[in-house]
Amino acid sequence: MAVRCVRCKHIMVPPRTICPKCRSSRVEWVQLGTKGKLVTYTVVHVSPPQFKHMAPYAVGIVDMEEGVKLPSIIRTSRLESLKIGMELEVDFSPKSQETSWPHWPRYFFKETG
Amino acid sequence: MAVRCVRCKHIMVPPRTICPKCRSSRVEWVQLGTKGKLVTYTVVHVSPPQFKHMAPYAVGIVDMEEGVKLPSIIRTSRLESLKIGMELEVDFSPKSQETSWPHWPRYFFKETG
Amino acid sequence: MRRPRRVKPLATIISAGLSKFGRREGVYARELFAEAALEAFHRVEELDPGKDIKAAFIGQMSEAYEHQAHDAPINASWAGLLPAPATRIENACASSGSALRAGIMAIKSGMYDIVLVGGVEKMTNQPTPEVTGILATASDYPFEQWNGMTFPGLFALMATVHMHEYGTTEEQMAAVAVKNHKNGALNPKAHMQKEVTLDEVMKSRMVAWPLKLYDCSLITDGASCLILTHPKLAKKLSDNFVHIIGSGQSQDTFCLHERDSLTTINAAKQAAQEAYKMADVKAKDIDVAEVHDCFTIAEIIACEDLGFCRPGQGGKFVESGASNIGGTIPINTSGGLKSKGHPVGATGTAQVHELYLQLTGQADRRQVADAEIALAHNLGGSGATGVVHILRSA
Amino acid sequence: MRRPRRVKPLATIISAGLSKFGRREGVYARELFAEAALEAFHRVEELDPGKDIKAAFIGQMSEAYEHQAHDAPINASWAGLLPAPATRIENACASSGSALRAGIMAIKSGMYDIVLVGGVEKMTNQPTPEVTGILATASDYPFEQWNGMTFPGLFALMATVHMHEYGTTEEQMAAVAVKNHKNGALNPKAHMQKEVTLDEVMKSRMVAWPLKLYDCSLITDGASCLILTHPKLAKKLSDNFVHIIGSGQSQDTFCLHERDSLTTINAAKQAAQEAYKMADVKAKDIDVAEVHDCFTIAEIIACEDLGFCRPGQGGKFVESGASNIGGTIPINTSGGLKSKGHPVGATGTAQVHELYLQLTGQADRRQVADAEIALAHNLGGSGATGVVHILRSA
Ligand SMILES: [Zn+2]
Ligand SMILES: [Zn+2]
Repeated sequence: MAVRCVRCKHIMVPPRTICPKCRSSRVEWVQLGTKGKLVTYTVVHVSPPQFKHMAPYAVGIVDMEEGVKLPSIIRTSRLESLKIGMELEVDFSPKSQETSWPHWPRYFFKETG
Repeated sequence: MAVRCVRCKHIMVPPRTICPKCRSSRVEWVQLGTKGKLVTYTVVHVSPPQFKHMAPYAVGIVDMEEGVKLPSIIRTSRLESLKIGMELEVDFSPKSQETSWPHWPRYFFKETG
Repeated sequence: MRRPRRVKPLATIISAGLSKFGRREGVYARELFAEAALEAFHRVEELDPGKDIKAAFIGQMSEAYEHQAHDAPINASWAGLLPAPATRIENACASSGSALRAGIMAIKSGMYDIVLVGGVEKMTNQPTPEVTGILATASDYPFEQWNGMTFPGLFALMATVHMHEYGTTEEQMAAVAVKNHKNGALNPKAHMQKEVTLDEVMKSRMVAWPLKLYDCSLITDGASCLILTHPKLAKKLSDNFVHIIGSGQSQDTFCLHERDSLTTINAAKQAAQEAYKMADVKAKDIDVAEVHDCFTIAEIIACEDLGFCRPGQGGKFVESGASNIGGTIPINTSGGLKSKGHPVGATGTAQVHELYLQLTGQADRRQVADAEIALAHNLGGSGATGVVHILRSA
Repeated sequence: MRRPRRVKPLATIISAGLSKFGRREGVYARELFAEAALEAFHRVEELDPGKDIKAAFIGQMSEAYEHQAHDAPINASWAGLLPAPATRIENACASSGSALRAGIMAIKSGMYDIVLVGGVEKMTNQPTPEVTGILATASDYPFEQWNGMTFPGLFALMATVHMHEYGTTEEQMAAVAVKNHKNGALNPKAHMQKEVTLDEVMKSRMVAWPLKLYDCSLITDGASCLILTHPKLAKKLSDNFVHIIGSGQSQDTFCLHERDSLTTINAAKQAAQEAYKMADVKAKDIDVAEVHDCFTIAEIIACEDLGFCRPGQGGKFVESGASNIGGTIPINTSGGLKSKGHPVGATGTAQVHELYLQLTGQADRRQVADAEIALAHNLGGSGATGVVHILRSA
């Protein structure tokens, strides 16, 4: 899901072949944990056609325990309960059937507990 | 269907607002005739999705009596009879039902007679 | 006030043109571009554009609106330029900001002595969801588009943090809209020449919380252009010219989640530092500015990044009236992207068009008194690209 | 042989990189670009790319392949360049030819001392009819696309007249394919490293009469890049550098039907005249050339436009073997667009990459003996844009 620079240990999401911090091209795959904190969020009301069936939906940026951040859709039935700093966990369960989007590991976040 | 520069009489297809020959911005609409000669042609076998139902089809450039040239689909049942210099006439009859293409006067050419 | 040292200009703008901005139904991008170019040509009667203009650099964001790539030669030839080479420059919403830089380099390199730079976008022939999708192509496909992020969404992510960290309010963002619509109402070329009240902004429908419809710039058709030359040649060709004395462009990470801070746009801050240094001026020397208010929060952040106010104070700054026409540093006198409109590829040089009018005393009811030094701030995407130009009256 | 006067270089190429060309499944454009950039970086160990490279200009034709506009900052940051500003240049198939010119102007203007130029296209994730449609966006929408014209179709319209006026034969066109596939078979980076026979070309399926499948360049994924600097700095940074001594770009009418002649591509002819004049060389001084063989007829016309043979004689020229490796002027030693492949945005700088190898003696089994002066010929669309560069060994 992420790669780490062998030289300077910088973690990169999206994964890339040259480290933007130290320009090394030696990188290795790392597995991230499942928990993180919400850094920021919004609720999208006007969406592109592909996401129209979900609107309004929440998206945000999640700070993972490894210090790397991930953009994500936040699955919640209570949009008004979203708060900066709240704890979230990864949710891999497929609920929609996008087909024309890239072959990338699909993930979401949801409230913990 | 075409515009003519008021200053230098240059005829422009596509119609435009500044004459590329004398840079005048005074232009007027002109009606072209219906007949012309084939300048060049090809028969398209591999087409974009919108034209797939027509392939193979002929396209060419037609030199009109006014000295202006037009690109066009050439409607003919005998693709092998196409020849540089052959006489063609305009054919406005709608035979297909493109909808997503621009609102432009739609024309074709066909063999005279 | 300290008089800045008069540095040698990078290039000189001898004319500027702008199409009418708005919903221009039945008009192609190329026709909009010709409209802007014709206006620019009429300001410099001594010029024979088709002969004298030696190259063109034209910003345009998307091939999708008109199913047309390779548009620069079309736009240029529609403006009567042939065989002058035309090149399309694309950096999303900073396309024509970058095109202006290409033009400056063309002049400064000595390879050409007169060039046209500009930009165009014809957006309204697509419905809003499709436009939202086309604009989203300027954000990262696998990570941002795929996670349902839209452009209002990306800027909303910044707004949420700005509110949380600095106490910026939705009313302060709305104040940007109110100010810019007030300015736009004075601009006959603006898309929406209509004032709005704070209440109307606050009650407009939600697009991406906390951004509402009136926090967002308009989907607009339009074109803009500038004619550049050497400072020496300028005097011979025009009575109304302004000098470009600073130009900066910088880049930040493409995705928001890769950035250390979401309350500043580093690419723009660095571009400004570069431009200020080149021009040898400071923020307080700027008399008038056009900043990239694609969303109201973006103008608030821009005022901080450019040094017009301290970090976090952008909301209070606009509320104070300092950026009104008549304030200490009038911002977006044209109406900005908010009210003049945001035909993506045209925006960068449209901003400079307004500043050209201001510095040559041709801004009519929007005129800022005694404006001598002006700044244009243009963003690409969610701030991966930042372009800043500084102009000086002749 | 007359020794051309050694003019002052416009800029100097200190390194070049090329990704493997081909069907690169599961690889994004940005990864292809990083692959090309890494190769270029490895040639100049003294350079710290992220620190020393001050700007990037990257050609890319279409946002449609990967639903991604504003790609230059992505590609550049994937290559480790940040905060160096990156700008996308789009002139259809001449995108990176124009990007190279932007880089030259950046260096010559003194605004930057080291820049990266390049191009990339990731095409094979779309099926052929869709690619045909995407490529067609580089032709005129209301007049050419709407009339069912495709790119093979547009070049076929030229071929038909060339055959009619000069007696050019389908076999002569096929000879271009045979030669270029023979060269491509010697290039480990080429998409199709396979020789073809005249008979195979002649019997391949019709695409747009008289052009058959083997008359057409390949749909390919790939990236290319060059590192440019001032001639003076070059010596300090690299042992293998070549000078750019001529650069021309010109424009013709966008649509074919507006042109006076269909047997010549005026934009390329004018660009060549400009470049020849700047470089103070003539056609007969060229030792090796890469020309834009998007279709076999295009190479025939290019040889005439560049003055390698007389108008109408391009068919006989290739048949004579003059343009083989070992002939009087080897053309498309890389395999050309025909066999190396044509990832649209990457093509212009990929041509120059091959010439960089030739002029620095690194072209391996394709090496042209004693090559000192080289020419790259790059077309945009059906010839609305023509870009020509002339290089000289150091
Ligand atoms: Zn590292
Ligand atoms: Zn005229």
